[in-house]
Amino acid sequence: MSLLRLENLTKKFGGLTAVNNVSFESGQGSIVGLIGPNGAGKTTVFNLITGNYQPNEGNIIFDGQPIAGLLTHKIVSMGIARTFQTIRLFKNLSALENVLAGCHCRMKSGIFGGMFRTPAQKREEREALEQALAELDFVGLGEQADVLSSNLSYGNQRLLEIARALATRPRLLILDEPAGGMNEQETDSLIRLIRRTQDRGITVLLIEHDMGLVMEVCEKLVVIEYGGKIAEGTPDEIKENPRVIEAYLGTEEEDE
Amino acid sequence: MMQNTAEKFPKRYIVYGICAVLLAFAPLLLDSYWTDVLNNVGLYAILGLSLNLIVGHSGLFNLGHAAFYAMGAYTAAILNTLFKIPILLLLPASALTAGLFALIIARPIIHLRGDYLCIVTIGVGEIIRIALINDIFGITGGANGIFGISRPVLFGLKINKPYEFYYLIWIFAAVTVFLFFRLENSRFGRALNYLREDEVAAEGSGINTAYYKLAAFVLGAAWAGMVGTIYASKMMIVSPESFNFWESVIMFTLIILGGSGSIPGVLMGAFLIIGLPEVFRGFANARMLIFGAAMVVMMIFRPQGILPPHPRKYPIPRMDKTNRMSENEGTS
Amino acid sequence: MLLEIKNLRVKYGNVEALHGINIRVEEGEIVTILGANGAGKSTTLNAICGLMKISGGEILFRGSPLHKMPADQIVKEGITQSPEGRRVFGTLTVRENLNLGAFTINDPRKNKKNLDWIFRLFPRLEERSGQLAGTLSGGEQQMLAIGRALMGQPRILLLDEPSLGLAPILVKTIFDTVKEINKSGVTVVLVEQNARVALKLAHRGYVMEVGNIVMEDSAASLLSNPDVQNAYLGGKK
Amino acid sequence: MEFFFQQLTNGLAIGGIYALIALGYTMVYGVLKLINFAHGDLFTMGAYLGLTLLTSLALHQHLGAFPGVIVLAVMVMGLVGIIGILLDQAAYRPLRESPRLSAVVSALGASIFFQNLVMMVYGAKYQYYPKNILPKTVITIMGLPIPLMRILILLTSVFMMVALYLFIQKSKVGTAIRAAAIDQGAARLMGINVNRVIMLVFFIGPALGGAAGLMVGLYYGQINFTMGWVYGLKAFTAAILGGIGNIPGAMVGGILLGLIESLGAAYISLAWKDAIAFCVLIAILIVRPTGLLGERVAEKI
Repeated sequence: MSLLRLENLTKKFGGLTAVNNVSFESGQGSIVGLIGPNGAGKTTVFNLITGNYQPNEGNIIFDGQPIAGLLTHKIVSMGIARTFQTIRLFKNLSALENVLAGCHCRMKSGIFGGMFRTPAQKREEREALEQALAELDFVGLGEQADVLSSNLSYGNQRLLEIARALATRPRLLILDEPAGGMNEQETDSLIRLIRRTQDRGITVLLIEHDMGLVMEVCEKLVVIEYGGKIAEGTPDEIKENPRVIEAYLGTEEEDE
Repeated sequence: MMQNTAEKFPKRYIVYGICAVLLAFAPLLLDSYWTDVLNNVGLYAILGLSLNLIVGHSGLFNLGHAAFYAMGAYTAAILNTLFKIPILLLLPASALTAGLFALIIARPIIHLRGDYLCIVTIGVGEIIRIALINDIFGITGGANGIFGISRPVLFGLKINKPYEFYYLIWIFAAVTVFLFFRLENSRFGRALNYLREDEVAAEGSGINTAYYKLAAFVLGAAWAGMVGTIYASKMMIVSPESFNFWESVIMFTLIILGGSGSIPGVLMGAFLIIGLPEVFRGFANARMLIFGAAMVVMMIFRPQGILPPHPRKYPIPRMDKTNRMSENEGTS
Repeated sequence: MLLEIKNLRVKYGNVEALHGINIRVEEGEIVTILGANGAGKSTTLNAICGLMKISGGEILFRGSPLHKMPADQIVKEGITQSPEGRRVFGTLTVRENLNLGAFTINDPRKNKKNLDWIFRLFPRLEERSGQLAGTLSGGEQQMLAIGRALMGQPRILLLDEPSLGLAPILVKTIFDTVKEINKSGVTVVLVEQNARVALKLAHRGYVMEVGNIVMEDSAASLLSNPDVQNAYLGGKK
Repeated sequence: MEFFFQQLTNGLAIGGIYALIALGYTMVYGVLKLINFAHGDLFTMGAYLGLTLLTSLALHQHLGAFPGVIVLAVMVMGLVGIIGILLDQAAYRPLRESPRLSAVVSALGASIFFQNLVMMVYGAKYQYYPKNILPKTVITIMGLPIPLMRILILLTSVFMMVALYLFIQKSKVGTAIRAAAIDQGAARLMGINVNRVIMLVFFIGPALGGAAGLMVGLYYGQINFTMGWVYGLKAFTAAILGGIGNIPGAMVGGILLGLIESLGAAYISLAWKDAIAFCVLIAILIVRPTGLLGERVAEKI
C-alpha cells in the first residue's frame, strides 16, 4: 500500500528542467532514499512534495488524495513534515519553542482564546507542551529544552529540526541530508533515530550523501540524475546497477 | 541544567509594580499640562502596542500605521457629528472600519518582502492623507477636518478634564497590556514570532503564514482605530495633518527604541519619544535636532532597544532520568 | 617556514571557538585539516584570511604577522581562499568572477597568463566564461571558486571543503586538479570532512576536535592510524 | 498636442531628477541592504549648498553662465558626497552587525537631524535662487516650444546615469561594487576593501542626490528645508518601482514616475497628483512583486 505516489512529475525553472518526468512510490511504513549527484534535482522533488514549488506537470498523490497545488501549511496538516538541507531553525527561540512550532498545526485556539485564556486553550497549551517535551526527548535533546537553538551544536540542530517535524504528527517524514555535518557517532545514532521513527509507524523519505547511512537504513532507493530517474531498487540492486555506478558512485578503483 | 524557571519571581516585576502605582496616582501630583503630556504618552503607548504586533512580533515593516489611526478617528468623528452616536459606543465601529480597511489593503500586498511592504505602507498612509485633504466622498471636511466631536460619557460622567481623560486612556492602556501580554504568550503570539524568524520554516512547520500576517495587520489596525476614537473625542477635532508620515515614524521609532516585541519596551519608548521632548521644550529649535541625533546614538549603543523582550517561560516539569526514551544524552 | 599559526584563539561572541591551536605549513606542501563540522576548521581558515578577528595568539606568514593586516592586504601577500559553499558571485559572469579574483593584480599580462592556465586546468570554465556563475552546476561552481582564488596568484591556496555536496566522480576530478596546482608550486591548505580523499592527497594532516588540534602527523600515518580510521574513515564496517 | 508635449517634457525632466535621487537609494541598498532614509535630506543639502555657493561665489558671473554652473555642480556634488560619507561613518557603520530595524531607526534619526540642521542654519521659510542664472531660452522642436532648462536637466541627468552605468558595469572598481553587493565576505576574499567600496557608494549616491538638489533649485527657483522628504519618498518609490538594488531599474523607475505624475496631474487631477504615483506603485507591486526590472530569484530552500 503506497502512502505517497509521484506520477510523471516535471518542474521547469525558466529554460532549465530541474525535475523531468519522475515517478516513484513510498510504501506505508517504509524508508525510501532519494540519491543522486548534487544538482540532480533531489531537493526540488522534496520542494514539490511539500508545496514550496508547484509542478509544471504530473501528480502527487498522498494517501489517495492529490496534493499538488496545495499550500505548504495545508500539506503539513495533512501529514507530511520535513527538515531542510540548510538548517532552518528559529534561531532566536529556544529549542522547546522550535518544537512547539510543529505542534501549532494540531492546535486550534486563536486570538480570542489567547487573550482570554479559555479552559480549552489552557488544556491545549498544556498538551502541546507535553508533546513538545516528549519529541525533544525522543531525539535526545530533552536536557536542552531551554537552550537557544542557535547555541546548539550543528548535529543537535539537525536533531531539533527532526523533533520539530515530528511534532506536527506526520505520517510521512521527509529528511533532506539529515546527516550533513554529523560525525560518525552522531550519524550512527541518527540511524537508530530513523529506525525508531519508523517504529512509530511513520514513513520516511530521505536525501543523503552518506552512502553508509543510505545503504544501511533504506529499504528502497531512487536514483536521480539531471532531473530524471535513472534507477530504483533495493540498496543491493542499486550497488550493482551499472548506470548508477557510472553516474554517481564512480568507478571504484581503490575506495572502500 | 533544566530549572523550573516559572517558579522564580523576577525582580523586574517589582519595578513594574512600582511604575503601575506611580502611574495610578500621577494626576494627583501633576498639573493639567503634564497630565495632558501623560495622556499623549498613553495614546502613543497603545498605538505602539498595536503596531508592535505587526512590527515587533511579526517583523513586518509598517511605516503607515497612522492610516489606521486616521481611519478610526474619522469613523468616530463622522458618525458622532452626523448621527450623534456617543463616542464610546463607536469604539467597535472604529475598530471594525480600521480592521476591515487593513484587511482590504493588506490582502494583495502581504506577500511582498520587507522593504517593499515598507514603501507600500508609506504609500497607503499618504494616499489616505491626500484622500482626507481632498474631502473624499464629501464627508471628511477636507484640509480643515471635522469639528465638534463630543466628549466621551462613561456611566453618566462626561469626561472633560485632563485627569479624567488620563484615567480613561490609561485604563484602556492597562487593558491593552493585559490582553496583549496574554496574546503574545499564546499560540497566536508564537506563530507571529515564527514567521518573523523564518517564514519558509514557519510555513514548513504547518503555520499559515499569510493568515497570521494578515491577522497581525488587522488586529493592530483595529486597535489603532480605537485609539483614534479616543483621540478624536479628546481633541474634539480631527484633521489630515494629525495623521501624516511623521506620526507613523514616531510609532515605529518608539517601538524600536524601547525594545521591539517587548511590552515594557514599548511603554518605555512612548515615555521617551513623547515625554522627553516636552522636558526639553526650553531648547526650542534645537529640540528636534537633538532628538534625531539621540535616535542615532541610541541605536549605536543599544540596537536591541532599551528593554528587549525576555524569553517566554514554560512550566517544564522535572523529568525522571530513568524514563528517558532516548538512548543518547544530548551532546553539547 | 611559510605559514605558522601559534596558539591561535578565536571567539564568537562569548563562546571561544578555537582554544589555542598550532599549525605549521612548509613551502610546497599540501596540508589537510580534518574534523567534524563545528570543529573549527573554517574558523581557522577565516582567521588566516583576516575575515575573523582573533582573540589571542599569532599567525605568521614568512615570519611577519598576518593577524595585524586587513583582509585585502592578506590577499596581496599571496594568500587566497576558495570558501566553503563556493560563494561565487551568482549574478556576475564566470569571466567577471575570475577577473575579481585578480583584483589585487594590476598587470594585464600576468592576468592573461593566469587565466590561460586556469582554463587549461578547468576547460569547462572557458566554455562557460560568458555565462552567469549562478547558472553553473555545483561542480562547475567549485571549479570557478578554485579558479577565482588562483587568479590572485597565491603562494598559499586555502581550500574549504571543495568536496562538499559533490558526487564522488566530481570530487576525484577536483582533487586531481588540486594535485596539479600543488605541483606547479602553490602550497595548499585543505580543509575537509571527507578524510579519506584528503589524506590520500595531502603530505601532512591535522585533526581538529571542538576547537583543538588533537593529532598531527604525516598523511600516510594518519590514514593508517586506527583512531582516525574509527572516527573519520568509517572504521571497518 | 502642445499641452501634452509640455506635460511630457516636464515629466521627463522631473523624472530625470527622481532617477538621480533614486540611484542613491538603490546603490546603498544594493551594498548594505539599508534604506537610507536620510538620503532625501542630503538632496535638500545639495539645494541649499548650491544656493550658498551660488550667491557667495557668483561663479556664473566670473566664468560665464554654463561653465559657472558646471563648476558649481561639481563643488556641490563633492560636498554632499563628503557629507554622505560622514553620515555613513557616524550613523550606519557602527550598526553593520545590528538588526536591520535598528539601522532604519538610525536612518530616520539622521533624517530628522539633517532636516532640523538645515532649518536652524537657513530658517524655515522658502529660500529663492537668484533669477536668470541660466538663460530662459525657449527653443522650438517641430513647431513645439520647450524651455531650454528642461532639456538641460534631462540631458544632464541622462548623462550622469549613463556615466554611472558604464562605471559600474565596465570598470574594475564598478565590478568590485557589484561583487560587494552580492557577497561582502567573498568580496573581501578577493582582496576588495569593502569598507572603501561602501565609502565610495556613500559618496556617489549623495553626490548624485546633491546634483539633483541643485537642479531643482535652478529649475523651480525656490527651496525649503522639508523638500527632501517629498522628493526622497518619490525617488524611493521610483527605486522600488524599478526593483531596488538595480541601477537601470532606478533610472527607468524615476523617469516613469516623473511621467506618470506629470501626465496624471494634467489629465486626472492635480490634487491627487501624489496619490496617483503611489497607486501606480502599489498596482505594479501587486502584479510584479520584485519591481519592473528586479530579478525574480527563486528562493533557495
